[in-house]
Amino acid sequence: MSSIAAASGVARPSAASRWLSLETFVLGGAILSLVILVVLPVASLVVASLWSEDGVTLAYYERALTGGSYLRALGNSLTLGAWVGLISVIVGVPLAWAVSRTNVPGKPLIQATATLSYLSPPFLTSIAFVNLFSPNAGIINVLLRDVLGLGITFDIFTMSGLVFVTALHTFPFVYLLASSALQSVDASYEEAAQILGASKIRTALTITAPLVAPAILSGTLLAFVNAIALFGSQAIIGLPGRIVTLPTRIYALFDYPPQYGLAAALSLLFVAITVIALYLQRMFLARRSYVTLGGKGARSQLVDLGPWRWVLFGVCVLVCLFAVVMPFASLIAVSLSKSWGLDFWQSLTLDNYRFILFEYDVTRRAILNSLVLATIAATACVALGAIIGWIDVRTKMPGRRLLDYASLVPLGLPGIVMAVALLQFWLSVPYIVLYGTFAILLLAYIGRYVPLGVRAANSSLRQVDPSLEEAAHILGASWGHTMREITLPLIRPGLLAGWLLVFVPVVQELSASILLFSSGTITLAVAVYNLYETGYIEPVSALAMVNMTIIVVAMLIAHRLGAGRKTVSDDSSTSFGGAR
Amino acid sequence: ASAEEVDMAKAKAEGKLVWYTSTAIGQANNLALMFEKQTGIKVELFRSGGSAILRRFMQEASAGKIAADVMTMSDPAAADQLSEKGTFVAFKPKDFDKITETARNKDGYWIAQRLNAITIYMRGDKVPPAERPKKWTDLTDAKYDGKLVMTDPSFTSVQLTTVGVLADKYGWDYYEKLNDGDIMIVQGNQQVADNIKRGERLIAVGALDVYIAADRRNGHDFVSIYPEDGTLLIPSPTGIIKGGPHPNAAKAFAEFMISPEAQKTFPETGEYSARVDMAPPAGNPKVDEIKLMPVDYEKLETQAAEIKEKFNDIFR
Amino acid sequence: MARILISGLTKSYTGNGAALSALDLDIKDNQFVTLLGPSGCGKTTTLRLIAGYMTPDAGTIRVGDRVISSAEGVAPPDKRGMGMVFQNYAVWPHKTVYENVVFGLKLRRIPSEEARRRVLETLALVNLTGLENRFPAELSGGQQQRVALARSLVVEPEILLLDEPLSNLDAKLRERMRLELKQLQRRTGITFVYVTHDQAEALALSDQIAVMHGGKLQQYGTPDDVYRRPANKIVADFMGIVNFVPGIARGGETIEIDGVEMRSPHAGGLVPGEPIDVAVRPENVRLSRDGADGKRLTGTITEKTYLGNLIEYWVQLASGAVLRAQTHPLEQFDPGEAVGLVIDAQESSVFPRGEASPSTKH
Amino acid sequence: MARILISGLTKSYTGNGAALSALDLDIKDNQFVTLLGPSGCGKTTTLRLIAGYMTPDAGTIRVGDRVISSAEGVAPPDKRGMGMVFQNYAVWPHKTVYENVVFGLKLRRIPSEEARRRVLETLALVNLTGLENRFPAELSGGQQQRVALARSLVVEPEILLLDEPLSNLDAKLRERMRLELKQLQRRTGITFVYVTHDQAEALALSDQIAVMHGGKLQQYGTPDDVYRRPANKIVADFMGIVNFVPGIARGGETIEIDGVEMRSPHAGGLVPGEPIDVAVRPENVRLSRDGADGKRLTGTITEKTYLGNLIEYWVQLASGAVLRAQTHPLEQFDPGEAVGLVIDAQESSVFPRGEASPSTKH
Ligand SMILES: Nc1ncnc2c1ncn2[C@@H]1O[C@H](COP(=O)(O)OP(=O)(O)OP(=O)(O)O)[C@@H](O)[C@H]1O
Ligand SMILES: Nc1ncnc2c1ncn2[C@@H]1O[C@H](COP(=O)(O)OP(=O)(O)OP(=O)(O)O)[C@@H](O)[C@H]1O
Ligand SMILES: [Mg+2]
Ligand SMILES: [Mg+2]
Repeated sequence: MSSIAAASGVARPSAASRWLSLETFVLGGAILSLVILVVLPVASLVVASLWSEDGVTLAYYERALTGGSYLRALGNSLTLGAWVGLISVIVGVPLAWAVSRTNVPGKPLIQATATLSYLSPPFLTSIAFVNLFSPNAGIINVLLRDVLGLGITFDIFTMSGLVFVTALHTFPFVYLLASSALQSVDASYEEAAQILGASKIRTALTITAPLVAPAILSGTLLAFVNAIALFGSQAIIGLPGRIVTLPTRIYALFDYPPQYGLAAALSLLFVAITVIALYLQRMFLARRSYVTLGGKGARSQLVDLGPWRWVLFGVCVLVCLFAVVMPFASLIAVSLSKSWGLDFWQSLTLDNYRFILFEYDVTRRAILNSLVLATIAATACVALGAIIGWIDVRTKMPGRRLLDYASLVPLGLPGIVMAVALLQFWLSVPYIVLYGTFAILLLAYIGRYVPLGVRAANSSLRQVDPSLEEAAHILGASWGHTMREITLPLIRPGLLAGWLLVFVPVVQELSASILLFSSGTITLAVAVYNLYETGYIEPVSALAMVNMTIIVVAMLIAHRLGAGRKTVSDDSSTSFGGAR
Repeated sequence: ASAEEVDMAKAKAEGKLVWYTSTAIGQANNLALMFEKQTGIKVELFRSGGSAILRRFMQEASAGKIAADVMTMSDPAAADQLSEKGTFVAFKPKDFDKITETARNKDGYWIAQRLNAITIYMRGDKVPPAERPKKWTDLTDAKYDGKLVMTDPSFTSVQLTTVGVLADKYGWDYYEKLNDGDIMIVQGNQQVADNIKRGERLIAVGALDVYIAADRRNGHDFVSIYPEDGTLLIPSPTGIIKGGPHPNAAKAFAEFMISPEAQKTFPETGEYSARVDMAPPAGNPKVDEIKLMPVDYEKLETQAAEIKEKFNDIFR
Repeated sequence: MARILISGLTKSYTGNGAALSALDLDIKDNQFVTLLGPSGCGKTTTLRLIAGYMTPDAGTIRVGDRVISSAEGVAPPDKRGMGMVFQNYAVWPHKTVYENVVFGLKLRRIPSEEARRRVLETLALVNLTGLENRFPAELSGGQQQRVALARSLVVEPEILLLDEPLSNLDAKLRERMRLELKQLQRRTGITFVYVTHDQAEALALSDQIAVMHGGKLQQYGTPDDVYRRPANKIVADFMGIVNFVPGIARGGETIEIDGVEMRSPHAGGLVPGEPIDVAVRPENVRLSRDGADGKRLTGTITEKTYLGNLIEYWVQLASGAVLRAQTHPLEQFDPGEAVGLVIDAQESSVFPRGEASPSTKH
Repeated sequence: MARILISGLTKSYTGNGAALSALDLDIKDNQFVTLLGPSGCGKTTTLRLIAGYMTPDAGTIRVGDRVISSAEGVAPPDKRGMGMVFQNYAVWPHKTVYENVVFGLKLRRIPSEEARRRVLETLALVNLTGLENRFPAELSGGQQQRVALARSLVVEPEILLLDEPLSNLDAKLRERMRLELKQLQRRTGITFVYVTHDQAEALALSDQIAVMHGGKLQQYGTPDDVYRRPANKIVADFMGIVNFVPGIARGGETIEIDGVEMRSPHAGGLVPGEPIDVAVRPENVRLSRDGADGKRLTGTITEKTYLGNLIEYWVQLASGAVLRAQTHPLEQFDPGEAVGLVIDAQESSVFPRGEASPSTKH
């Protein structure tokens, strides 16, 4: 810029004002937030992994990489992640396609299925599936064996069982991101393939799905990393199946006396996996363009599936049955029984609901806290995600790739690690007293879940033709104005999906909350955990049901507020949270 | 012994105290309310899992920002270690001498709040009396193959104690045999109870008895065996944090904790009181009728990591 | 075989009036038919209906003797054996140029060697050799359009629907492409349904032209018909520049303009004395420096525009009416000059004054 | 004030050769300048550089005496006070027609009453009255393009960049729009930089035309210059149809074609006997039924195309060279007929044979 300023007096003020502009401020702010939220805590982790009482050491890494049990855990984690990623795609993409681009019946049901499966806390669904499929006493197994006399027994305590349960929780990542992306695909791309003779399925596979590859890959990446990091189901299903995974190893290291250095080293191994996965994704997307929302008013058109829509609908119902009906039915049954395991009909009771709603005095405060925290955190993650994503996709700013990597790292960290890193960091910062306030919880939540916001925004932005923004700039719209009027509305479906993706886990976040809450800031997850930890599975189930009801209601409201006018003009466009 | 006096005036002036605890949430609430009613001092409660409590406390301590006044945890080994480090205030309140000797620090750095009985419990309806094990060593019998369940010491500190003691006594061989018998490993006591309740497994190999107490009252046919070769009664230590913001209220609360009013609530919920003069939970044997297994907490404390690793090696 | 018979085709988009009403078209096998009409008149809608992307509200589309579209149902696009170039190109952004073009061949299981050859040939045809490995985002607008064209040409479908396929190409290239399309059609016997906004293109390429306006077919005929014998004022107006010169019918084939009588074969059937509009194309006005002689109108040049291969003049007649005339650049007049005009009435159409004037709204 | 001075402007996209090399252009205030050239020659690239969407690799762009773009940095588009119509329209799919157009006025804080008036006026100008509340997806291609045009016109910027803004409109409407644009420019003094692929449009509208080819400027001059005095064969070839007729320089202003000598003012400086190409436009060939007389070439009509207001013939000369000629429809010849030809050598350009022929690749 300097030579321009030198060349003319007129350019100088504009250069200066640009430097002070909203754009610089917001972009700078976002980068700074990312540094504070992610980079510093992770840096402290790196320090911890290299620092022992006797100074700098590589001993932790040595142990992590040579200890047979850790390598086995790593292997198991990768296997788990790979299968879950694959299954998430196989389930998520067709469902997303069906809802966004076809005339499949029962769209609200599919929406609800995906949302609810994401919503159900993984550790509770794991328990539910153990109830259903544990080899000796699992309800379904008993039914198959003792009632129907079939010689089939499912064993949930296996890698397949673990993959199955985890995938039910993670396929919504793919589903939600893909379906929001699919909404902005101009129908003429598909029509062009059809007229060349490609059948509907072929078109879907070779044109539509690849067109939303950024979203599918982002979803898969999230599913993969999340599957690896998900502690609850790995502890409940993996341990009895003797399947050790990295998170279970890492959690164990935090038990007294904590082996923080080793845990940090193992966690960074985790980060490395995440980074490699993101690297692969970026490689694949490189150079190709996925602009599906161009400057010529995109139309979306529903594919008429004919009788096949009933087949697809059948598949959806099946997914719904496994992902929602069975675990929820089992949870509801538990929540209504006096003591699970007794004769069900005789011990039917509403006591558990009475207890958690009226006697367990933290419930109401916890619910309120969690909703407020989740709303703020989800909004912040999405906002931050939009900016970080924008920097990556739209600018040539040096280091923007690093930003993208940095914003994915927290996802790969087991919650407890992230929480401890945060805690250590914020406790050591002088003058800023965040401890015990909502602020520290928010920092933890935003830090942990900002990857979800970034991935959602990033994949949405790739679908939007930059000339739509350029057209606003040339009319004199500032950066901020263009963002507000053009960019953000255009990627709204993706942002809404991102919001949902963040909101849900924040409500259920436990591993950081449990270290950071105070009596005033107790959260729902902590309240549930306290009940569960002390042996009350029945009220826990009741609380989980209440919890889910509230989240669903909160989301419906948020969706109403967030879903403004339709983006792509077509009565067929849909987005999550219910049918239009 | 001469009991230390609590300065109630100062305690009341402090007005409140902060209690980190792993006590069951209902119970903890109950105790806090009782204390407030009695003294007017408010108890701010942090209830969480034993190791979460510890982790949190240690983070704060290392940053020099101590928020807790009183801490109740479930790991005597850790409590001993912290005592050595000078974390706790030595305090011998009234009735200190009424506490079971193994359940208190001799210098008064910590006092047990309650005793956790580790039993072999089982489904009375599925395991006929003749089949029921009597000792730890019975469990390696082939007839129990596929019927046993226990927790993982990596996640449960009482199990760490149990494993440490049994491995010491019978050698790791004992666990090798359990492994051959296809024992199920679960994360925590909750899942042990759950698996027994549903009948997935029939016998719990050393788990907290209190987890089935309520179920038993609700009508489940659960039988607890107090092994003849020694039962573990693991105290839950409560200590006063040195440097806590409400030192006097903390003492008042510590004293209250072992008072008969407070202690009698434990047998009511199926746990052993720490006091020698308190009746056992209904239907349970008295403490002095049980053959106790001695625990060397000092040794445990140094071997914790090793025990976990060894355990992992066997069961993977 | 690939004759397309459209009858009574009607379609309206929700909320708006009919985009297409009761369209009848008979597109013969191997013909090159152009849909022509102002922006928004329903050309794209017609193509989309033929391709099977939409269900008509009424009417049918037949190919051969198969009904492929009717209000009751449509055969799916992938079963129609058609090709289409989209107005917005619809080149797939995630595929390279090569991958875009080869797609249809892969579907037809053409061996990859042959497919490669055909793709490269077609790319050469549209002047894109060397850009095979670019992604569409790395191409200019016109290059993208040519990818779209190549993609539909390479599979040589029986029926090819082209929606303004050359709109972003320069005249030079457009002309070449026109020629190539015409040759391709002759060679392969493909039936072309072509949408263009360019009258000259339509005239040069088509066997038949369908002139549409406001969703209705105005005339369907050969280029010569449509240009020289427009069915109504709308067509006359749309097909190139036209002057509507006021005159009076004088009975029989005689008409009178500005006091000068002339004979027009199209004036039959008009009541003598009836006011008329004579549609005169600029090229059918001959300017000269000769003065009035009863056979000649007179006027004054008011404006002169240089069009390269032509010069256009605006001439004000004695009656005040303004006429556009075009001359060869070798004959030049200057603004202000008085000129004599001869109108070739044989080539002009005559319409009663009352007939609706072409609306300018589209 | 709004004079744009471009010097040495160079830009290449990664991996490909230069899309633009060392472009110099002086666009005066209030001028209507057209960039013309084959598809892919760098027109859009130039506009995007002027608008500030890209940083040049070298060279500068000045407006007035402010450097607004150089390799070191660019002033942001929103500070340039320009308007732009994008080749792909870039209408916002989530805004109605009205909202699209009013956007720029809102930014300028025009009171809503006035804004409304201006939007409606502009929509009327582009023939979109009544469609205010539609979304772009509910419009035809040409209608969307007009929304894009209206959006940039309504704010009356100092400099307006238009990238093929009329490519999807029919000739009729395009002509009207051209007129409106020209009038708007006269009325407001906006500097227009216009990209078109339509030579006729360029000739009719422009004050200056910049002919580009392969990223390089070939000629920059008035329409008359560019059309009648092309700087090189590329320009001659690009600006409408041209015949390159082989001939021989005979010294002085004399040239010889097929044994017939003629005088050309452009033949100075050629070595006698040097082989030349004479660039002859079809309209500068006059056909007649007269036979050879030493002043006249002779040939045979091989093909005849009807272009509406013109008829085009392909004539094979005695030497075998083929020439295109256009005549007024009133003079008709038939294929096979022998004709005499007079070439207007005054209007033809002469190039040494060796000079690079226009490549057909773009
Ligand atoms: N993003 C890009 N990456 C690589 N090459 C590009 C890119 N954009 C344009 N090009 C190339 O640069 C050259 C100039 O492109 P430009 O868009 O300026 O052409 P144009 O003159 O506008 O053509 P058209 O009339 O077809 O729109 C073309 O050859 C094109 O292939
Ligand atoms: N999805 C839609 N919803 C509502 N109206 C539409 C829709 N698509 C087109 N129209 C309207 O239908 C009419 C015909 O549109 P069509 O696209 O067929 O025009 P066209 O002849 O192709 O025009 P152009 O030359 O501008 O592309 C137009 O007036 C247009 O506004
Ligand atoms: Mg159209
Ligand atoms: Mg261009």
